[in-house]
Amino acid sequence: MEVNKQHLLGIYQTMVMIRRFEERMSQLFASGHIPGFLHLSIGQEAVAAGVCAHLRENDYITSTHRGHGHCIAKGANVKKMMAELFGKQTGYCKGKGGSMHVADVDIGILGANGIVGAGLPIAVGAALSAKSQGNGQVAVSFFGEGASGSGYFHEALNMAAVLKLPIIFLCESNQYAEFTSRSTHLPVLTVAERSKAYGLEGFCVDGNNALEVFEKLSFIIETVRAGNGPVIVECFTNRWTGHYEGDPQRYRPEGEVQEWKKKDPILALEKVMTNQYKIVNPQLEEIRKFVEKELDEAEQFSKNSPLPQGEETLEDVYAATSGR
Amino acid sequence: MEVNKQHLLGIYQTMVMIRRFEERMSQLFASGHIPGFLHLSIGQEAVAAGVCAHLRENDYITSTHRGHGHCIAKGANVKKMMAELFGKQTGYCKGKGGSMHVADVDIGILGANGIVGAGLPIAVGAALSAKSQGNGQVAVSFFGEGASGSGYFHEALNMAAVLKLPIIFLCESNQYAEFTSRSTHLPVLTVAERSKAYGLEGFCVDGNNALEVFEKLSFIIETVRAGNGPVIVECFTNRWTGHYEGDPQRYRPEGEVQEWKKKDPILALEKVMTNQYKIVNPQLEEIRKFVEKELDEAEQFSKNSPLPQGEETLEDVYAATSGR
Amino acid sequence: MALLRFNQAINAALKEEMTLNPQVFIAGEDIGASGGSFGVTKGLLKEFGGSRVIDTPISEGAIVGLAVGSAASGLRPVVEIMFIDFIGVCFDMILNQAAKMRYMTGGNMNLPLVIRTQSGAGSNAGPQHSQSLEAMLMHIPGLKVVMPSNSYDAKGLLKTAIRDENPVIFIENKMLYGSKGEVPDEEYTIPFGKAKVVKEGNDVTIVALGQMVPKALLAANELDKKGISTEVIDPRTITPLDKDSILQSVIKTGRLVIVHEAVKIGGIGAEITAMVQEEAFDYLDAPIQRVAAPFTPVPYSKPLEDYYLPNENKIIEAVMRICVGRQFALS
Amino acid sequence: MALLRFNQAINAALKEEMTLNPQVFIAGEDIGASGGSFGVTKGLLKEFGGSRVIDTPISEGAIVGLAVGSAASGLRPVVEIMFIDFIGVCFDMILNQAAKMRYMTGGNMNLPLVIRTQSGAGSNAGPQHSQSLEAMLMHIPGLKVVMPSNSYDAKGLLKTAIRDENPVIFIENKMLYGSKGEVPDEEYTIPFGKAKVVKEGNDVTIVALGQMVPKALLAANELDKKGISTEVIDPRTITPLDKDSILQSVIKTGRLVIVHEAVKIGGIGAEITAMVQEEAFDYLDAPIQRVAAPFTPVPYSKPLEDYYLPNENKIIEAVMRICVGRQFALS
Ligand SMILES: Cc1ncc(C[n+]2csc(CCOP(=O)(O)OP(=O)(O)O)c2C)c(N)n1
Ligand SMILES: Cc1ncc(C[n+]2csc(CCOP(=O)(O)OP(=O)(O)O)c2C)c(N)n1
Ligand SMILES: [Mg+2]
Ligand SMILES: [Mg+2]
Repeated sequence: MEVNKQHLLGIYQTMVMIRRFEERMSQLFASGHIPGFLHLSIGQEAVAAGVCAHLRENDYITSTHRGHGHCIAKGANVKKMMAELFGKQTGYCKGKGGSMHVADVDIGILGANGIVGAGLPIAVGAALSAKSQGNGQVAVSFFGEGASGSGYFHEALNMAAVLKLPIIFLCESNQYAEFTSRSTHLPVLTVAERSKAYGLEGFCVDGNNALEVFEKLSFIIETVRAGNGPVIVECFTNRWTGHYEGDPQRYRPEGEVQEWKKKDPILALEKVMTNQYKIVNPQLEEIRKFVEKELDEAEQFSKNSPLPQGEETLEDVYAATSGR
Repeated sequence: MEVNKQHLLGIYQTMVMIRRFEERMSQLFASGHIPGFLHLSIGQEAVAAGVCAHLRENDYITSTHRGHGHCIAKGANVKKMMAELFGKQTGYCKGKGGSMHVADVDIGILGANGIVGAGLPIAVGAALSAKSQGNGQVAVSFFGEGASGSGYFHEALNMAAVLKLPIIFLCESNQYAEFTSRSTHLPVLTVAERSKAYGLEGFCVDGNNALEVFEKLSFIIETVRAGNGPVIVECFTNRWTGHYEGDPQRYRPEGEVQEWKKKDPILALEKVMTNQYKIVNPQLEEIRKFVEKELDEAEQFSKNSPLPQGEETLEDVYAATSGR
Repeated sequence: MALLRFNQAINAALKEEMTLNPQVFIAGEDIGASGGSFGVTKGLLKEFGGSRVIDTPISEGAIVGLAVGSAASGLRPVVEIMFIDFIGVCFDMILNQAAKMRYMTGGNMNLPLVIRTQSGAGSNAGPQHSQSLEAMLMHIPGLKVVMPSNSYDAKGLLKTAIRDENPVIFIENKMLYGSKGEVPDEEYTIPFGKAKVVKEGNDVTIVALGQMVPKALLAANELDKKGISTEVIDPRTITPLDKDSILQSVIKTGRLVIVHEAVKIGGIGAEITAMVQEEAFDYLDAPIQRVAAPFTPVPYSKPLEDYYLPNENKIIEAVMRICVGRQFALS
Repeated sequence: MALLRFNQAINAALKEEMTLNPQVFIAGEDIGASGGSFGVTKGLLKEFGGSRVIDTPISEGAIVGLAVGSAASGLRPVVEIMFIDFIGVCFDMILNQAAKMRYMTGGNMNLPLVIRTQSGAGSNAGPQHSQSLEAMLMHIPGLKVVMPSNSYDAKGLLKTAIRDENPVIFIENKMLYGSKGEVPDEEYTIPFGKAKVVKEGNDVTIVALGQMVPKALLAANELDKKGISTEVIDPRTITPLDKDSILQSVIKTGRLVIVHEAVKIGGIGAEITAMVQEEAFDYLDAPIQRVAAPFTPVPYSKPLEDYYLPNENKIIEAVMRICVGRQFALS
């Protein structure tokens, strides 16, 4: 697919939305509005945005503990997302799940997940549904390079390869698994090359370059839609913040984050947009304002929403069954 | 290591012992002496014998549900093995385990295993012990090509690679996982090539050629002993009998077993021994007689041994603890 | 009416539901071409084809994952875990995904999936192929757990399971596969949470599950001869559990014996005991007894496995223990 | 005596045992360079080096496998599963390997290994990071299961665990990590299977575990003021379980309340209830009560999690329920 201005504007808006959503969450966490664990993906926005720009509403994704970006990019309602992080009744999960469990089946988001690697086999199941529809639907399973050590990774890849399912295993390689750096737990240079163990193709992408993500994925996703079976795509990037909010990041070498900040995917995209695509700054400013307004509203909505009542704990364990 | 007559005689004896042990077990199963599941490895003897010929008493192996051959080759006492299959008090496991759980820690047999793939991470643990001894000990983990679909396979390989442990992952590729043929469940041609996903080397070996197994493993095991980290070795072979005794094998194409029987690893080795190494038939006959005598004794021993008493069920759940 | 073996009854349920609803598919190891390790899925590949009868690699985690993901996206998977012992290798998918997905997304998802599995001791299959692990599953909110004891129930309950909007674990006792039972020719389903009073009686209630039901019946008939009138109840599903039927019976009899083949400590007998004494304390004339396996893995050898498994005699003993000397005169 | 936080006490036990015995090593995710997600393994990498403090990939199956294999071959591993919720991904290694290996090899093997893990609700960590799953572990013969409730016990029990010849699951309640307690400077160990009578009393026995112990104590003190004299017992290990101490207390008080934060159905309260009514039926003046979580996953939001978790008030209510109106006059 040829990239045009419209694509870029869309991707830019998604990236700014993810960045600003998470920056706000960070502040709201610090001020005690948000409890529990909060895993931010600031610095990694180009991946979610560039990949999901190709997805249709009925395509599926599975996400991870670090899933805000994926959900926003797939079209999640930021009000309901934010309210969920606040633990409010109006949140996506009615306050039952929190940050690690945002899901919206109607738009194919089959859930963030608190178990590393668990999204991969679930996405395989979604890919089976997709294939059975026969209409070119695909599934994208986001995971981190740390997850590639888990048995789930292997079983999912193997099963998807055997069944030739329409699925993209999308590794967001941010160089760390919690506090442990890639070199400590990965015996190969790339996760992409693990594709060979399944007879699949693997692709490496600069995950801080939204344009590259978009362009490469355009071709890759089309191939998968066409029924050519699974692929692995590894996007190299980095998170600017801790593994979770509150992580003092003592394990990171001095200056590392600074280096990555120089490769800020949003600034990089802005440069491309203004220099190559002659998009003028006021247009970008407009998007930023729009995002801020959306987030203001989401924050108001979240703050004003009621907390769930204690007894709601007992709801949603089982679906009512027709018993036909 | 240069192959000499002594090696060949040893390997031959092991193979005949495995073959005849299992042929007897098959008969004894048919006549109702042995209960439960019985998975035979008739046709695959060259692998266990050729690999274990290189192992020292303090090297470790983990085995599978199809483990008689591995245990015999590693030096297990056939009396105790057979008595265990009979479910007798004098068996390796006092009748508590049966065919799938033979173990002898004193000679490094860390157990057959009824859970496909479970032996691999256990062997990784043994390899860690081996490494900590610093005396060149190694661990060999036998598994089937079917097991290479399991999460355990991946986690074990990955962990061993990261920790650079002295371990040989030894795939006995017998072309079937239960009733399902290799091509149905394996998306790659060989299990050996999966080594690439861990930055390791993988080797393919003709598993019906005892000489080749012995020679190739000689070099490979030495390399692992020297501290160069794990490897995968895939030995191609086939079982002549069903997945378990009683399996009618409807899933096998007409004549397949016949073809494999033409490649009988024992006959093949006999040919090499007599033609190339000028070992005379009476010498082989002597070995066969010796084996038969050992097995006669084992059978008598097993038949004469008492069954365990019901209350023995309650023993061996916990080890006494010094509580120092 | 046809006389069907337990495995045939299950096969019939699968076939009917797959015929009725194109969303239903089955997947697992060796279930297709070869018809399953216990013949349960025989003929289905031929009838429904490879896209609805899927032979998988040996990857239980991915098998249950396949079920979760496909159920969340509109299909109705029925997957097989060949032995319940193997739930260890896919337990996260059961515990943290299938069971919780609906709840943790605030009701966003339905997961209409069935995990068929096979359990039980008695065939000298050894410690890793003979377990009964239903108590662990009963402790997991979000699951339904079914344990049929005969062909009729197996068929009717499996059809209900496949139509249920929730994850259901359907446990087939391996010792029952060969047992025959009458199964109606016309379609029927059996609701979850309704126990079956297998035999009526007045003096003692015996609750039994799976292959323990026929054993409890044998014991009950013996006891009747001794003048102790026993009622035998088969809960059929343990989640949901038909508390009312059990309580009603105990309120009538004042005595309860629970029989299961899982180890006693932490087994479902503990839960039923705790529940009954909570709700009917003042009706109890004697301590509730549990007849169950000792606290050991399942041993291989016949005399050991026989010792391990509950049987008629142990059930009779337990009943006698709470009758004789406790305001109860034998006739 | 030093005032140590729970996590520091555990750290001290690890350090002492690693110093005493070169066979002891630790392994897990993020336990080395970074000192662990909860600071429990802080400083150990520096002190003992990379061959005894091993940062692993995210592969719980292989982590427990590493423990099983290395224990079978002479080492004494102490591995970490970061959250007990994650035992799902390594459950086979616990259920079918670690727990059964000794038995199924007829005593051929000893497996002196410890799996440290962390459990419990109360920090809004959501359904997959807050569970209490000890009941499943209690149902597995071959395991020992430890649940300390304070710094002193944590240190002494972990040292015992490391010296035990059997697989031990050591469960650290996350809400206790910050709690401080006196720990002697000199070495000590605490035997398994010996409950601690945390508070003596005559009218009701309360058995509580982990973070429920301090809550039970709060409730007990309130109840004392109301004229109900409560005895509080902390079993400390659930396998082995100190039945005698519990029975002795119930024989004295005639009343029992069990408090745990796992879901009530199939929880360890069921087992303790069943055991007590089996052995002390005639001493019971009232039905045994269980104060435990409802049959739902652990919800995220504060009001929901508060509703979910047992607390002082629920304990007091349960005690009142079996006292008032049951031959018991409030002073
Ligand atoms: C099965 C399991 N093991 C461990 C954890 C704890 N944990 C949460 S995130 C994480 C690191 C994941 O690393 P990676 O896959 O690279 O994703 P990233 O956090 O870098 O986005 C770990 C170990 C978990 N949630 N689930
Ligand atoms: C976790 C698990 N899943 C399934 C099984 C059932 N099973 C036993 S052997 C086997 C096939 C194994 O195939 P392979 O690894 O190739 O070994 P082979 O039998 O050919 O020697 C299966 C599926 C099992 N024992 N454990
Ligand atoms: Mg990462
Ligand atoms: Mg095979």
